[in-house]
Amino acid sequence: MSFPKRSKKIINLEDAVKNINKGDTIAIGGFAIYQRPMAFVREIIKQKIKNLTVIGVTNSIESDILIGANSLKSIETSYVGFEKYGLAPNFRNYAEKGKIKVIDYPELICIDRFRASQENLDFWPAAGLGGTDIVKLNKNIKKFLCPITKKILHAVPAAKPNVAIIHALAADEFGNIISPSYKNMAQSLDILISRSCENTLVTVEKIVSNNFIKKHPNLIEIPNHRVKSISLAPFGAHPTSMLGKYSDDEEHWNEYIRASDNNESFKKYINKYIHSSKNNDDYLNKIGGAHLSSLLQVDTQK
Amino acid sequence: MSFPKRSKKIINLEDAVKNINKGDTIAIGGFAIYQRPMAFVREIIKQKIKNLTVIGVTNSIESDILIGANSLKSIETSYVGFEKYGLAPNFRNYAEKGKIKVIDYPELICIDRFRASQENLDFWPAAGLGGTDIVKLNKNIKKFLCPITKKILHAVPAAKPNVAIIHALAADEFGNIISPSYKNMAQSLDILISRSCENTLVTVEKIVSNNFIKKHPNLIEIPNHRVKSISLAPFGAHPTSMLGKYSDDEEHWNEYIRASDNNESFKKYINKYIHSSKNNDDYLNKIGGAHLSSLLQVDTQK
Amino acid sequence: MNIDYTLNELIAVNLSKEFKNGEVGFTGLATGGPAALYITAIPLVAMELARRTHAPDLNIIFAGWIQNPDLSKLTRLPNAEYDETLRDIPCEGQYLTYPYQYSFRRGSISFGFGSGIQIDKQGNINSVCIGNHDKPRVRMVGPIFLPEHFSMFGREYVMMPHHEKRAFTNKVDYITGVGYPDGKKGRKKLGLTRGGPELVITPKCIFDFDKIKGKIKVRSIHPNVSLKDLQDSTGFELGNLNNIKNTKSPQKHELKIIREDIDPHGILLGNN
Amino acid sequence: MNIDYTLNELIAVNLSKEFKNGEVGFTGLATGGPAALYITAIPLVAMELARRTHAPDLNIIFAGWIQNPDLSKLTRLPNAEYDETLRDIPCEGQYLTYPYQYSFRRGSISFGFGSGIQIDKQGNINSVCIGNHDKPRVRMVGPIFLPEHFSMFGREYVMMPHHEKRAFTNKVDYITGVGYPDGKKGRKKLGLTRGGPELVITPKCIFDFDKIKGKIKVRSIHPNVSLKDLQDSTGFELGNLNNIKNTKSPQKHELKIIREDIDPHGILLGNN
Repeated sequence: MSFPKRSKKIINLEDAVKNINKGDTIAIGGFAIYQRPMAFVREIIKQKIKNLTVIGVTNSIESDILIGANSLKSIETSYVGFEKYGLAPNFRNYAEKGKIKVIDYPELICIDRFRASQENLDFWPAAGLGGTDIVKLNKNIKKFLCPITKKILHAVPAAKPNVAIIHALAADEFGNIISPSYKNMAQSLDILISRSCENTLVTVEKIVSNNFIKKHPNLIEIPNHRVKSISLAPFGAHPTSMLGKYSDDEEHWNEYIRASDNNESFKKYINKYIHSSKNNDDYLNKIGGAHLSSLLQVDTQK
Repeated sequence: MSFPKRSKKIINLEDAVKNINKGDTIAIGGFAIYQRPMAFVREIIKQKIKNLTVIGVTNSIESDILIGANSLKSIETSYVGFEKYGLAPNFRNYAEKGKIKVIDYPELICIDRFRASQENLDFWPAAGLGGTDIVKLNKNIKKFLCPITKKILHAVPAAKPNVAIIHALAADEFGNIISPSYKNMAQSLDILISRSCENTLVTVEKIVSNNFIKKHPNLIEIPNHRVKSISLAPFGAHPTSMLGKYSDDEEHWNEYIRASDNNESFKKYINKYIHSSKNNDDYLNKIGGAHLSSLLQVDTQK
Repeated sequence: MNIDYTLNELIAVNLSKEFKNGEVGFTGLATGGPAALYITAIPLVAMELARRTHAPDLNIIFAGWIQNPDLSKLTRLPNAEYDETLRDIPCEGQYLTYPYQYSFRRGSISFGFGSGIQIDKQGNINSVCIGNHDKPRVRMVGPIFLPEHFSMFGREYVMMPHHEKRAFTNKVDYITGVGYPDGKKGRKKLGLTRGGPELVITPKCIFDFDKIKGKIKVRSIHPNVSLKDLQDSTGFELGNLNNIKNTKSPQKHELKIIREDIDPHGILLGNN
Repeated sequence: MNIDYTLNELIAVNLSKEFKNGEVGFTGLATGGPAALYITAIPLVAMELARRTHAPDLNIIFAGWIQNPDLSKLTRLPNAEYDETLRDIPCEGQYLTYPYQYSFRRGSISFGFGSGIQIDKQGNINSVCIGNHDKPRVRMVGPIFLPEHFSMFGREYVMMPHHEKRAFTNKVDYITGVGYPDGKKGRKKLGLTRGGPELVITPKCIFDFDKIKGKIKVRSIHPNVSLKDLQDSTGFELGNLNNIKNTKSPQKHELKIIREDIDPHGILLGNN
């Protein structure tokens, strides 16, 4: 007997990015300088989607590059910086010129905002915000009293992203995503945001068989029904790292930072790596096979 | 140079139980019929500690035996039952006679109550409770409106246990607890309640070296500073199961259920296995070496 | 042409037509023969049948944590949530942190299956007690996950293994899950913005709801059940049933899929 | 007897005496030499010294997720939170689900170490911007974890690598973490029931607070720093400093533990 076929969720990165509309509020997976869906972000820039808002936790190059490409109107986060690589140059420059709206939240509260969305709450009850300028400058945070003890709390608005974008290890063609069992913040937050939004777009290092998924069912923390599309993008987090798979590309980070020194050099950078690259494969060829190989890690930890 | 020595947290089970006082509110680890700290519970009965309140999620024999031994005054939970072994006989009998106070909460909300305690909130915001008798009969649940959208919510009180009791795989002498990386609800809830209470008393199958801990640091989800005491209790979950280590003891469950048929036979059971047992080793000898061996599992999943 | 089928097959086939492609169906795990059959086994067969007919992208969540199990690898109906049987069944995902990290509350679950000791005309369900709560005539296990089934799932199929007067009552003794008091409007007033009971399925009939009036009604009566038998087994007035249709019989190819592909050894639906 | 020691050693030894046995100390990870030295390296040495003198049960949390690392296995000061260096260092626990599942909010952390671009007389700290928020003269990284440091940790040690007028100000341009506006009473009124800055440590002095009045004050001045230098480097009035004591010099055995046991290769405190 022949049965109807399951739908495949694999689409080209180019088509995946068409799910993002001008003015959208997006959550971008990863954490700080780790495991950012950079191939996806580059394609957003290539398609010149503008007026976006990033809702984040700790942000770095994935937002800085969008800022430098004039794609962001605002960012809500606890941090924009490059950790060991210093301050985020475009973020700083645009913020100081008043060209981007920055809404500050504490780090844990940024995570809570996604937890609220995950659980279908419109707010999260936060203690410890009283007296800060975080509250004073943000009309969307409402003071309220604990309904039981009358202690002072603040209701922080849920994240409510329109679209979530994450980069993951692997997926089958139906959209079941493999997360490593040894996780850190980047993967934990990816899982969280996939549960906070009905439009989760995923890039993966590898497409694996459904049998591979069935061999590792305990690694499926993002099941197919939380995923809208899968796009293949090897080294899709470059120049950020993917712990256990590849290190961050220090050389490229420095090239980026040098390019961010002024408008002209940044335009040149964007042009070279994004607008004049046909696709992710083309980008990877520009980075170079030998150089990419040098970033690969050895990982025996599952 | 000689340095001061770290304190050890290992104490006898008998001494550990002395941390429980008459009238305490206790959280008991495990889930339904899985991985219950039964050796600890038996010692509570042996020491005749009374008037306790159990705050739980889904409860079974660990509470039913305390009820039958007249140790519980009330229980707050979503479920008391034996799953495949049917209804919980002492719970049902005492409840129908009005001899135990039962406060009903939905399963997820029971977990939320511990999350509230974990995060130092006095309440948890719950949607979906309107119209149920859960709310109607419970004066501690307060209706309130979302401070942002004015949607109807209910504030459910935090769990706030005085003491938490869990049974775990292993610990070092300083109190760092090993949780398996392949976890299910029992272990997840154990971790949660250890973070909801400053008096967490732990029994373990095995004491391991600090070097063993250092070899598996990613398995330490309950660090020493969340633990008040460690007591060795092999097969400490018997007759409940410890997935990957031993199965539940069907024969003993049935013996327990038969014994619960009337007061006299239950007293006999308690007397045989608890009051006339010197300690956990003595109990295990009564169960028998061959019988315990037959429960051991093969587990290649880490 | 008369096709031979069992009551379980009749229910499974009718249920299967309720599910849309791409939905997510949730089963918990009950124990004891009749409850397990009605809230676990029949729903699993119904969902698997939907996958093999009109809904290939339907996701099955089994025992609350196993996604899309390979049912052909079952050697018996599991009777424990966390033992080797479920840990080791081939599947597409294990929700190990279920349920507190998961987005069930966001609407991940399209529909679920639940049961209780009483259900009333408004669709309220009771799994807690008969009589006064603090000294009940009968105490049951408690609310468990039913309040969530009735408020955060997209819709609930109430599966009642016994159709008896005392179970189908004017008003339940304890409301564990809320039906339609004053209809959908009434739910909204209580803060219940989604979900609620969709069908009530029994060995004698299928009920659905007038969601505006907030009233249960017979949608179809199973073949070979008399109107008198149905009313006599029900604790509330069913009204005029003269125009009620029979529950639709399974088609030959549907039975073939169940018997040959989904449940060849009769582990789920039995061989009755 | 005159013992030779560095400024870093002076600070580390004085800090170490602040910690009680059984406490839990939290360090994040900063980058750039001076910040990393002050909020990561010096605190690690201070805590390790406390463990080896009076507080063997002190727990160290490193980079927010590594419990009790074996510091002797460090070959360099890690400059990334999630790379191989930290993943592979021998330790007693890795808080992989940090921070959202952890009970920091319940009071698990006794004390932490933080820094900012400005601190004021009330102990408020700023890590966000100088000037108007929406078009600032200088925009920094953001609040990060500082609001939590200043409200949910038991107490905070503010570590300022540069003691300059513009950093020690009458009023910070942006309050990221709250000090003592109107003292402890004022904190309570804001809903802040625990925590707050305990000491502010700089290359020139150690400040503490009059927590009733809510005012910073000099607790001790480092040897070889003049009163004039201290006042000239500080943006607010220090008052009469004539009776201020010198910061206590390290003891020989303390330096020996640091130099021989904790940091034999000068990876943490450098060889200066």
